[in-house]
Amino acid sequence: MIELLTENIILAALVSLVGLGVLFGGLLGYAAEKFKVESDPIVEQLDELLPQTQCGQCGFPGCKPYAQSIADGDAINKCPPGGQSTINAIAKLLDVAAPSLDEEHGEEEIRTVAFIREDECIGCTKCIQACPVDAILGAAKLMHTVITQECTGCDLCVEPCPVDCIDMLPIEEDIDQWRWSIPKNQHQLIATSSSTVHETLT
Amino acid sequence: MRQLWETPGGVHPPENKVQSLKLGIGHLAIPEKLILPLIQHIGDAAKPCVAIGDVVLKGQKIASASGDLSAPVHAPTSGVISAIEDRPVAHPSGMSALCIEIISDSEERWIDLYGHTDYKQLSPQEVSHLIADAGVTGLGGAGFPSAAKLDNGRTKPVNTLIINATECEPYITADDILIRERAAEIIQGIGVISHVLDMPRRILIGIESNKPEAIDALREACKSTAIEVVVVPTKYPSGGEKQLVYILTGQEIPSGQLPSDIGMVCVNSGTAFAIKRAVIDGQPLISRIMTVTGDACGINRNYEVLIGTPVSHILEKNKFIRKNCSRLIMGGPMMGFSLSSSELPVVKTTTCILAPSHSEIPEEDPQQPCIRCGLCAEACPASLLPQQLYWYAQSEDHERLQAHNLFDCIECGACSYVCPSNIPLVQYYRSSKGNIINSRNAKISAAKARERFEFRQVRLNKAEQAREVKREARRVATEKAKTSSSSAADIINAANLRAKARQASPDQQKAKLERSLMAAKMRLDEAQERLAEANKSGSAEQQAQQHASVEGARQKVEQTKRRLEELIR
Amino acid sequence: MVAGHSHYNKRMQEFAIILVSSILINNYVLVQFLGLCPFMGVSKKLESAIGMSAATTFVLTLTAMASYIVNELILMPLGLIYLRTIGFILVIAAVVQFTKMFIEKTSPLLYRVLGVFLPLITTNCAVLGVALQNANKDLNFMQSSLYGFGAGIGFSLVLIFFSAMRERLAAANIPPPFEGAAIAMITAGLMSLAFMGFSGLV
Amino acid sequence: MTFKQITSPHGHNRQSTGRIMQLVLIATLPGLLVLSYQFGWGILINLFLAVLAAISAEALILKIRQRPIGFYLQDYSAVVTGVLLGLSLPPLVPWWLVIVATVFSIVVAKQLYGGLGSNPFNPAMVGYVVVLISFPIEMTTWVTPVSLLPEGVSHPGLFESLTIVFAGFSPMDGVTGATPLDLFKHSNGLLVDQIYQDNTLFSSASFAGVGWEWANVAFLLGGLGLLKARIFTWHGPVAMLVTLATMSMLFWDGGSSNSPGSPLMHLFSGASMFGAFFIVTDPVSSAVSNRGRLLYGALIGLLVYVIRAWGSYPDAVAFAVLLGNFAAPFIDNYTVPRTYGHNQRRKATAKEEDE
Repeated sequence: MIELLTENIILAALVSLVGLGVLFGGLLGYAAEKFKVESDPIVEQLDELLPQTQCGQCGFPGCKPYAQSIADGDAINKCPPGGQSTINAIAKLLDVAAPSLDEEHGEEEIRTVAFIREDECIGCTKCIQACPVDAILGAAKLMHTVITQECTGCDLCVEPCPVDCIDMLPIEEDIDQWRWSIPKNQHQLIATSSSTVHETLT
Repeated sequence: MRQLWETPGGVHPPENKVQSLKLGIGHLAIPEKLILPLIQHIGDAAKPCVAIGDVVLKGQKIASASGDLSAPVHAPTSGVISAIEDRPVAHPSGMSALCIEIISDSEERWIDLYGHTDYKQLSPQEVSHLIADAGVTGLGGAGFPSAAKLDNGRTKPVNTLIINATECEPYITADDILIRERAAEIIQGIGVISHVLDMPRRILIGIESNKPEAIDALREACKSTAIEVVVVPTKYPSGGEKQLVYILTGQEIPSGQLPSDIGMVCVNSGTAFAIKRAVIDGQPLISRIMTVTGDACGINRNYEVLIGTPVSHILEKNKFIRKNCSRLIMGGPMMGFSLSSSELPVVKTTTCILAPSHSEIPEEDPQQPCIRCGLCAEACPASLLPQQLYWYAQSEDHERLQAHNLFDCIECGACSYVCPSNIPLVQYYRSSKGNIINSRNAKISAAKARERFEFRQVRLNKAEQAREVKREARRVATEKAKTSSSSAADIINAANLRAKARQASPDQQKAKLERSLMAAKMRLDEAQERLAEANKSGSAEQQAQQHASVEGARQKVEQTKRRLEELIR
Repeated sequence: MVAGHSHYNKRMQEFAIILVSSILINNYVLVQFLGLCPFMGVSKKLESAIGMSAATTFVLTLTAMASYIVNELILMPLGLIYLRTIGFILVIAAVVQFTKMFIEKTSPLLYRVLGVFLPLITTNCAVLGVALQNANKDLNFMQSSLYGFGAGIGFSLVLIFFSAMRERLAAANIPPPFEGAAIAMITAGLMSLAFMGFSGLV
Repeated sequence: MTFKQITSPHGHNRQSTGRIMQLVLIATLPGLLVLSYQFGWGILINLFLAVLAAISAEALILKIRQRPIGFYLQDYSAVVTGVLLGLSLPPLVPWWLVIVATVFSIVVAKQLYGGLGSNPFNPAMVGYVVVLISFPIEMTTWVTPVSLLPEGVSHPGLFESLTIVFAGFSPMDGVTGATPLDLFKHSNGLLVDQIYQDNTLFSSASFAGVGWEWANVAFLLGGLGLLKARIFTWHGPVAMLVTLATMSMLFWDGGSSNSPGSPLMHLFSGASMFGAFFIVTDPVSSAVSNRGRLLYGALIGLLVYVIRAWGSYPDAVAFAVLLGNFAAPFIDNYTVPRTYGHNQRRKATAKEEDE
């Protein structure tokens, strides 16, 4: 058998490579069986990072579906409430470059909270059905009001309200939420001599 | 001599304590207006319990504590409450907070005080309640409500009580002068605290070696007691709670925990004095010893200042020259913060007003790049790596900041003090801590929002299923109904049957008729009354009208009676 | 006994020389400039760098052994020397596929983080380089697998140090045109400059 | 009255980056004097050229990046890089070689990474290595120490040295010669004692090669001065010198033919002391914590010995330092000191949950 192969080289080449291919194929088939893998836990971790406003500005009915689509390779810059920090966190998790926020889905504004002008509210419960996190208290023909701590600022309730008595108010900072700010970026300092005035560090 | 441990790092800034120690404790004239912020301590703000226009006596409680970590506020002098509104407060942000303003009538009429010289008969809880009620908070600069701290001390056994008299911050001499002049009262205060803490085994007073007179006064006062005066080498920041505990006992407070978790309580000497006044003399915390110093002030001296006195009033009395002053600092040069204006009031945690001249604390040089020289790491008392923390704070890498233990930084300022490139390191760490706390809170609220959203989904699905089940049942019923192919007559009988079933049982009908009979009788009497009235005064057609309504009511009664007899048969 | 001892001593010295030469002197990345694409691609984060280096070392050692066997038992006797490259590629593909499944099962996050670079090991020229160089130098089985292992350790050492450095550079104030891959290339160039110090070591 | 709001702490000690760099410059003076005494004007010319090139290169880059030139130049870091390069390049090398080395080190190794503080490699050593590899001949011809010059031959005067450096004339024969380490590298089979007897470089030296030993002693003195002024901690230099000594002790087999030289010889020849006290202690490119600096110094000491004994370059301080810089960020991740209140050290890559 060996002499046969050593004479006609073409046959030898064919047999050896096909043989190797078959051998490795079998080995991999067996390995594929042994290393079966179930669902992908990455969706869970992505959902963890999203701001859970369930606002749908990313084009998906909630944060979990968007996390699922990111896991399947969707763009990661479609979440305005999360803003650049969420995009950076996702980019860090998936070890990809962090793109800037996609304007088409909206800009990143300061956080707002819904507020119902109670004298105009007619108690139609439309906003209660629309609120993804049940942050609006009230019943049919009774007064409605927003639980400010629970409201995530997704403004889904503004649109269905027939008398348009809900508006989004920014959360103002009071004295114990105040934080020191990072000193101005000194690399762009135009101070030519050391005695220049260092403008106030708010 | 007790064995001492040496904390790593630390710096030796020029002390500048001599200027303000030439004179004893002075007193200032009562300011015309006093502004009392409702948040002068760590915890929740107090709630005002007076209204605008009330006349208050000196020492009267004007705001009560709210929540478990809070402290009440008392009126520093007798006068009239002139305003309860948001006023600019001494805070690095320069923002305003709710304050009570008192216009003093300068009669200094005291409220009657109930001292407890025999505090030992009272139970520790009662004494601690007295302290809380007097509004005593830490006077060392932190402002932790003292009663809460001592209660922490009681839940876990305390073996060591440390009185912090180190005062390692330059310029400040408030504790020093207080010890020199009132050492005995401080010792009594320590007695009260040890009573509240069920007599800890060791009581130590830590004091820096640069205060010889104070040390002698303390030794004199502690002669007959079990209190041990320990002289600690002079080094900034040896006065930090964590540092002093390590220097005196060699033990370290585990990260993120309180000294009471390792059986220790650390109290400032000024606070001990305030506790004595609160329990033994019954006096609430309405004034404190405070240093007024700096070359821009003509007079450098310690004063017993009423809380709420505007800083401008104090500066006026000390020949302050605005032109010479480079910046106005509340607290010491290392940890104090600069004030945006001099109209701000003094609060319980104000240890010092520092008005340095341009030569003393010059204009800041601009910041140069960090060359990782490591001088800050050598100076850091918590043995952190300030240059790495700065590097990651600059690029806002929260994960690495926490891995380098950013939250163990006590913000003492030693690193910025020695940094050759003038980098305001502490501000980088404060803002990074703020950002990390904000993102942590955001994560918590996001998790809560997700929980509510998922619960809503579950609720909607359940409602949907219930509706589905009902729809299914109705469909089956109509289905059954269609398949049983009964004729039109059966359907009518079935309908009658259903109607009769809905008919109430006989005795229910009787009860209903009796009720309607009674009602009819009542209406009949009413009609007769109105008829009598109309006969007396009314016109002819009114009488006819009333007559008709009486007739109608009588017929109604007859009709109900007849139906009732029919039913009984 | 003495002879045995010195024989043993000589073999140990020989192994030490192989290891030192494959890790430091002719390091596969910085001296022979092989395997640069995963070197640049995966070195943004330290965790992913450690994961990648472990995977690559595993693949390199396995490939060195398998390619030796394939070369000695099949190609040499049949005189198919010219089939070495295609044969080795087949071996490497099988080994990488096996590693891919193994990693996906044991640590899904690492699998997600390595992402496209795991199958890329197949085309990693360092792996093929090791196999071909071993075949040319006609070493025995022990030496060639040691070469593979040394190459893996060399690759890992350099990749891990480089990723730690890139993490620090991420926060440096680099002029905008040079940010990202440009500064990484320059740093790698300076590092290979330093590695030239080892030339002539053995 | 309103006041300006500035962050705490408000005081500052009088230390500044500029002053630190000046102190480092002053510490190099003793070494500079000994070197120029031993090897003539060449060193001073190198120094002057290098400093000039460094400052102008840095000013140019700062202009391009619209940065305040005066402000950044006042931290003297460019001057220090220039001086370090000037001292390490051989005397009487052509002028363009000094310019190339300095400009490469300032522009590529320092400014390209964002200026002072963010350069991972020591700029002076990068410049030295680039030049060493690209122009090996010029870099390895040194000048014989003054005490060994044959009669009637003296070091070229200032003017004459300038012509050598700028006009490219070759110096009189006998002026150039090999360094002690070179000699050992190519001693091909001579016993160490033989080398010591017949080569004048060693016979009239007290312990490690004429001229070089005193230069190393001078740099050692400068370094100890900086140590006393607490500009850097002892960890880096001591770790390097101790490792170098122990390695040479380990492989010191009493002067056999292929032995790479006695520990004393290694400590006091070539650029050991200069490297230990002026290059390893460059804070920007070295490890950060004390334990990290110990590891960093030891790694460099080890590599210096390995390359000197078995490599092909006679003096390997530059290569070893670059390899050390390359490992420094990794070392930093695993040598974070134990913080107050934690019972054990934490890795820099620790995740949030593990304590």
